[in-house]
Amino acid sequence: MSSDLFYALTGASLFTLGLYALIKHAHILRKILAINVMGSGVFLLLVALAAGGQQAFDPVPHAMVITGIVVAISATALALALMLRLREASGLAVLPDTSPEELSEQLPEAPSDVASKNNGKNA
Amino acid sequence: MYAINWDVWLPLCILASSLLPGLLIFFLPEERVVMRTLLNLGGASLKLVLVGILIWGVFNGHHYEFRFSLLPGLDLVLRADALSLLFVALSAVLWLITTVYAIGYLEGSPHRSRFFGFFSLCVTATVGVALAGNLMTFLLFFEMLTLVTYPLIVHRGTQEARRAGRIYLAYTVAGGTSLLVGTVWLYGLAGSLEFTSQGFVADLVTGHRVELVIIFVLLIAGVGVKAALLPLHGWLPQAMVAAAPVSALLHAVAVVKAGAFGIVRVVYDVYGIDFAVSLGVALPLAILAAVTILYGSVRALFQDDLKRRLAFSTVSQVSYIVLGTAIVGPVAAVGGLVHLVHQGVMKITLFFCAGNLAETLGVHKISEMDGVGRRMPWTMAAFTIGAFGMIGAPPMAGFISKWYLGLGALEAGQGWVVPVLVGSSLLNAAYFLPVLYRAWFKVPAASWPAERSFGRVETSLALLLPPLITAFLSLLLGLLASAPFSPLQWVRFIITLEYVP
Amino acid sequence: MLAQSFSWQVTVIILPLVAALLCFMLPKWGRWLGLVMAFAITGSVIVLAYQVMNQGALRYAVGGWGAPLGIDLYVDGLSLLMLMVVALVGLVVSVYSMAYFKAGKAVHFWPLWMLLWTAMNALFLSADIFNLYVTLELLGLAAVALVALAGGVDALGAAMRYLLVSLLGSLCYLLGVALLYHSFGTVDIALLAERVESTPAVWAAMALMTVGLLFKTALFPLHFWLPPAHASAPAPVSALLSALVVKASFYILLRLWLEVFSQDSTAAAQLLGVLGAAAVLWGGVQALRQTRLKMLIAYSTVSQIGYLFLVFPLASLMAWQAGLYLLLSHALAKAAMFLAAGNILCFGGHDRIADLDRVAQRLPLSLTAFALAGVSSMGLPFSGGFIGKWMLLDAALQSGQWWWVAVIIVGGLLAAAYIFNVIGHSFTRAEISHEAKPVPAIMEWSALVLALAAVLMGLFASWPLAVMDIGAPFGGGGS
Amino acid sequence: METLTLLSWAFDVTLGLTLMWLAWRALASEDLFKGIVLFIAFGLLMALAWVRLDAPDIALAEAAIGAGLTGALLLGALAKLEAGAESRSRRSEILPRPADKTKVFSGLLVFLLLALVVMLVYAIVKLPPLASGLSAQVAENITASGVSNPVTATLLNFRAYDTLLEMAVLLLAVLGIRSLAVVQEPRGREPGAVLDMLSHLLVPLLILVSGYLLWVGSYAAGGAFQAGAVLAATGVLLLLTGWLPGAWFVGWPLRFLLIFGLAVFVAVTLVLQLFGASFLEFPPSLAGSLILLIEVAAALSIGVTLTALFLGGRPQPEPPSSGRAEKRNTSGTQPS
Repeated sequence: MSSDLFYALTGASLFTLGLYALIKHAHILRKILAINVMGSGVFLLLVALAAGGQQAFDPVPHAMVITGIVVAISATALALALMLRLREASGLAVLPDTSPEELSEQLPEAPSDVASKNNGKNA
Repeated sequence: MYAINWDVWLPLCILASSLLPGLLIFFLPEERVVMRTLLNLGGASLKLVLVGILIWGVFNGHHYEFRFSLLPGLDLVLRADALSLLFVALSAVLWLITTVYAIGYLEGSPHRSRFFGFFSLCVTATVGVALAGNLMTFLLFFEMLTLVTYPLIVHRGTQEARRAGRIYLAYTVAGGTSLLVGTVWLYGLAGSLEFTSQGFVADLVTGHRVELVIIFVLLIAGVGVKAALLPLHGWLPQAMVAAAPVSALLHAVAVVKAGAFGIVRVVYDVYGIDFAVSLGVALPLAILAAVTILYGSVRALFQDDLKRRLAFSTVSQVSYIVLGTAIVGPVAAVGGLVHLVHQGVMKITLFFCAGNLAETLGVHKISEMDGVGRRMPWTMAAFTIGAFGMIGAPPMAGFISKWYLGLGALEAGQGWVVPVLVGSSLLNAAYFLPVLYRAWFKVPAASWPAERSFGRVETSLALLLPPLITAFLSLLLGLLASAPFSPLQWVRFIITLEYVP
Repeated sequence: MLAQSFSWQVTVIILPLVAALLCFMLPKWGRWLGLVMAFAITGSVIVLAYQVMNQGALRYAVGGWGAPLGIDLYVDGLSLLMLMVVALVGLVVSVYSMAYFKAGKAVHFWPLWMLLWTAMNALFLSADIFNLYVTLELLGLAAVALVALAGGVDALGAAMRYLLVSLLGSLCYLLGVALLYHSFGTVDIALLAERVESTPAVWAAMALMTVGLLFKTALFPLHFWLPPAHASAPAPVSALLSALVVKASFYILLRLWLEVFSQDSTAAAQLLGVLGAAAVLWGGVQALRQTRLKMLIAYSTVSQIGYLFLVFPLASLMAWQAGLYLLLSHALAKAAMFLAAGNILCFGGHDRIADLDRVAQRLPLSLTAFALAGVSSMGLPFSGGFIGKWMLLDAALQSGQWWWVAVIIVGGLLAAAYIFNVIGHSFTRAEISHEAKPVPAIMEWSALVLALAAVLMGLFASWPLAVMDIGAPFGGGGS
Repeated sequence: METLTLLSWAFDVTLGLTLMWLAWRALASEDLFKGIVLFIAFGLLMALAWVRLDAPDIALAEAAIGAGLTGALLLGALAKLEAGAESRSRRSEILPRPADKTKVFSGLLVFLLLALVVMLVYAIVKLPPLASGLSAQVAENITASGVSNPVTATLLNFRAYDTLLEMAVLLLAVLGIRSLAVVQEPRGREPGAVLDMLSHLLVPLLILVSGYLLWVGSYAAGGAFQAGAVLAATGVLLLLTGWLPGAWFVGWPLRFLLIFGLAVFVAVTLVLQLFGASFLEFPPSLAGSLILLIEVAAALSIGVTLTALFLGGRPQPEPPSSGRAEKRNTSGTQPS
């Protein structure tokens, strides 16, 4: 087994590991970390497989990965801002765990968003 | 004056003569009564004139057909053939009369623009059903009819009205689905859906007999919902909570008639009567119709609510049309088909009268009708004519239908139909005569539930004239049945097309 | 020379991008700029359509390199129709948003919406699976930011979930891209279609990309994020998301299945069909159970998306066309429904179905829009939904897979039940209990225009069907 | 196969396993702060892996963006989370509730993920050995691209369209963040003397490094993104030392800087199109200078954008209350 292949397999494992954490952990910050780990796994796989050949290195996957890294930080930044805003509004940095069907009935303990709480009272 | 393209555009114009006024009326403010009335009556009259031209043109050998490609290989076809003319003429005439009645009936009530808008759309859909030149077009307008009738039924917005609307939808949407599946399936087998006299299925499909039987059942179930065939009739008595003009429309002009007309189309122009017989589906249909006839009559006997009784009467009467269609034989077919017209005219009279009673005196129940004939003699006279027609007393229109039906059944060797007819007539008498007795011979109660005064006339003219006209028409239809251009003669002509190869 | 290099495909992508920059740079003028640009974009889509209809499918090599080194733009009937429906819905929603968003939110809405539009146009034109990944991310982030614009706890939570799901989907997709690239040395769809063979890597790529895109398309059971996100977003955003954004990922899926994964994937196709059927039924039942109008519409989307996947096991030309037709009419109808629901919400301050409070009389145009759009969703005539359903039924019966017919029928009945449940509640005699806020006429008409477009699709089907044939996008996937 | 010395083999294996271990610990650690620090370490080791994979461009980008700036973003967010936690209930932040999934679900999940790993491994191992990729085409066209670094050539010429859209993604993130939050007042935190001094020293140096990376990108590892990232690091450092953009800056000048890179990119291609080039086609004679022009603008914008991402909201010169009140009002029309 070449080391490149080994890196590719590492990438695949990182992807799966991140996926597991994404599903298992409730805290959004951890989910965001998990997404980033998954991303790193994909990038690793993308480049490691390209290096597999004997020929001159293939720059296209490299460019793709740089693009991917920039996209990843954009997404991470947006996710973090959203998380902070959600925390500010609901007091919790977890996803509303209620099933979507009960969305309208949820928020028993969310204290802070005045507007939506008032709305709920009108109902 | 007849440029060629009139042969193309006339059917569309007939459709537009109610569609456009209907759409315009939606946007009229509530208080523009004159404008609305003008649009309503203008559209109705124009449609009548156009239908007149259409009939005249067909007699002069014009072939009216409008085609518009919906899908590759599938057109929207509006065509004036003999059968469609019958139905178009019926709805055009009755629509005008019903419009007059509705204007009088709804005077001063809220949301009239909405009501009349849908009213016009309803007739548009009916005319579309009548003029449909293939099963696809038929299906389109048939479904449209379902949709535009719903707001009319729930118009009052009461709890009962909405419940009736829900039940109506449950039945008709399910029926529409069945019709849709049958149509698609048939299209897949036959590759065409064009109505032809004597049917297209036999020519285009070889084999597939089991499928064809299933499709037949699907199609008949689909249209049978609106025709209130036995297990599918449940919505009709519920829908009587709607206003009287709507009931008239449902029972006589549009919905029920469209269903019955659909059965005729399916049996004659889709399958062809001979092929239907060879598939073995005609006799079960006839038996189903016979059962419906008796069942409706029996149920009608036990209703105290006048409109409910009339509704069950419709369940029974419409199946005469089905019965006539399903009995193999031209004479019975004449009887069935002519009943399409006769039943319409008679039943609309009865509903108008019931509406008058409710509107003028607040009388809804038969038990409240004691002596009502003295208070409203004209209305009850019209009612009486309609009732006798329904019973089938000669020389009323209803008699003609039943006579031909019986004769045809005997001719086709289906003697079992005659007792059904006789029994049904007896039942008809049993549920109409007591009403008449009460109305004419009993002493009126001290006061009516909710009386309104209209001066010297018994009720407002807009309410009184329509039943008188339709009552007169139903007399005329019976008396002049053998005159040229009478519906009877027309139906005979249609039947020769369907039966003679 | 100039005429040759100038391409309307590029214009269609660059115009909304420039619009986004301008709207961001000049926030005071953002609304008007946005509106003017919306018209301009729609205009250029029309010109592009004219060009494509005359010249057939067009391929454009960005930078002049050409695949596999460069990125190609490709427009055929399929992508053209998607562009056109985006333009139509986008234009109307832009007009609606003029009245809907007041100054504070408008500053953020317009640049985000223009970037969303950029993403969709770029996505429908791209012929390169890695480029598609970038457009997908652009699309997803823009959509999330737009949902979060509503600001409430529900909206923020829904946006957060949506973002995570969207990223997960993108990464799955990207992993598939990596496998395909290393199998065949290209990311161009057409070249992949030529070179593709059945290898474990292709199978893995198919599974990963399909699952990733299904997350974004919200096919049952991956739909969990959709109802809260679509229901809690501002009305124009709900319309855009439900009508267009979920369709974008479906489009990629369709392309991939038609071109790259078309060979021997019947079992997978059956699985997609089964999931689609489950979505139709589950979405319908859930919609029926909702007490809020916007949640109902969102679940209706879940259900309608299911129909699109019934096409995969049928895989005949007619079935693909039916699916696309359903997609287009659903886009129009669903946008109309959400806009109408937005009007009702603005008007009464709530969207509880049980007390719609005589909106039939008080907001007749919006209710009409809802009802007409509903007719299309039910698949009753005259509407695009009917045509699509007809073709789908036809295709199902012809393929002999009659069990899909049952699904389609039950789905239609469920749709009728939940739509008429709403309409029935608007016909009450209840006393008016709420002080209502007047709704600008332009908002009512916007909803109605889209609903009428959905109805017109039921009358003029030949034209879209003819456009679908340009470049024969479904030719390869035929039976 | 090249001569694979046992040493390098061992190094790779150790690196790979460490990466997995770090990722695992980062995701599983009880303490979020620890998790983030481990994640940053993970990012740095990733950079090392990129070097091992002959990808110095990515290594730079990873170190600067993937580990550095992402880490700064994460730590900044965590700080805000914890600042908020003092005033509110603490329970959910410190010890995240385990997602209440049943055992069956967990078992199923593990099973599915194992299946996924098996599938991926099988697919990777079975990949056709000769996957030459596009290196040949790149090499063929490199002279026409205007730069000699093939990665830069790919990013800014062959696949420049991707890069254009990617910059739109960056802008989008800023737009989204600005719509979400308002940075209200300077967090009057006095920087430590060391940090202050450090920043005085570092800022000019970093700007210099950034310029160098930009310049060198045309023929060696480096380029707009790496340069932009270093620029952003400068910005982040400034922010950390308590510097906040002046009121004059946060209006249109800031917005202009944010869109500058994209605007130049679009403008260049539009002007070229007027002269008959196709979309994003650079005439070989001009390509080098044009790419540099675009890169300069892009690096500037990327730097400002990434800094803005770290700032985490829309800087608000006016009293912030108006934005707040309006937000509430409009959200009142939404269903709760």
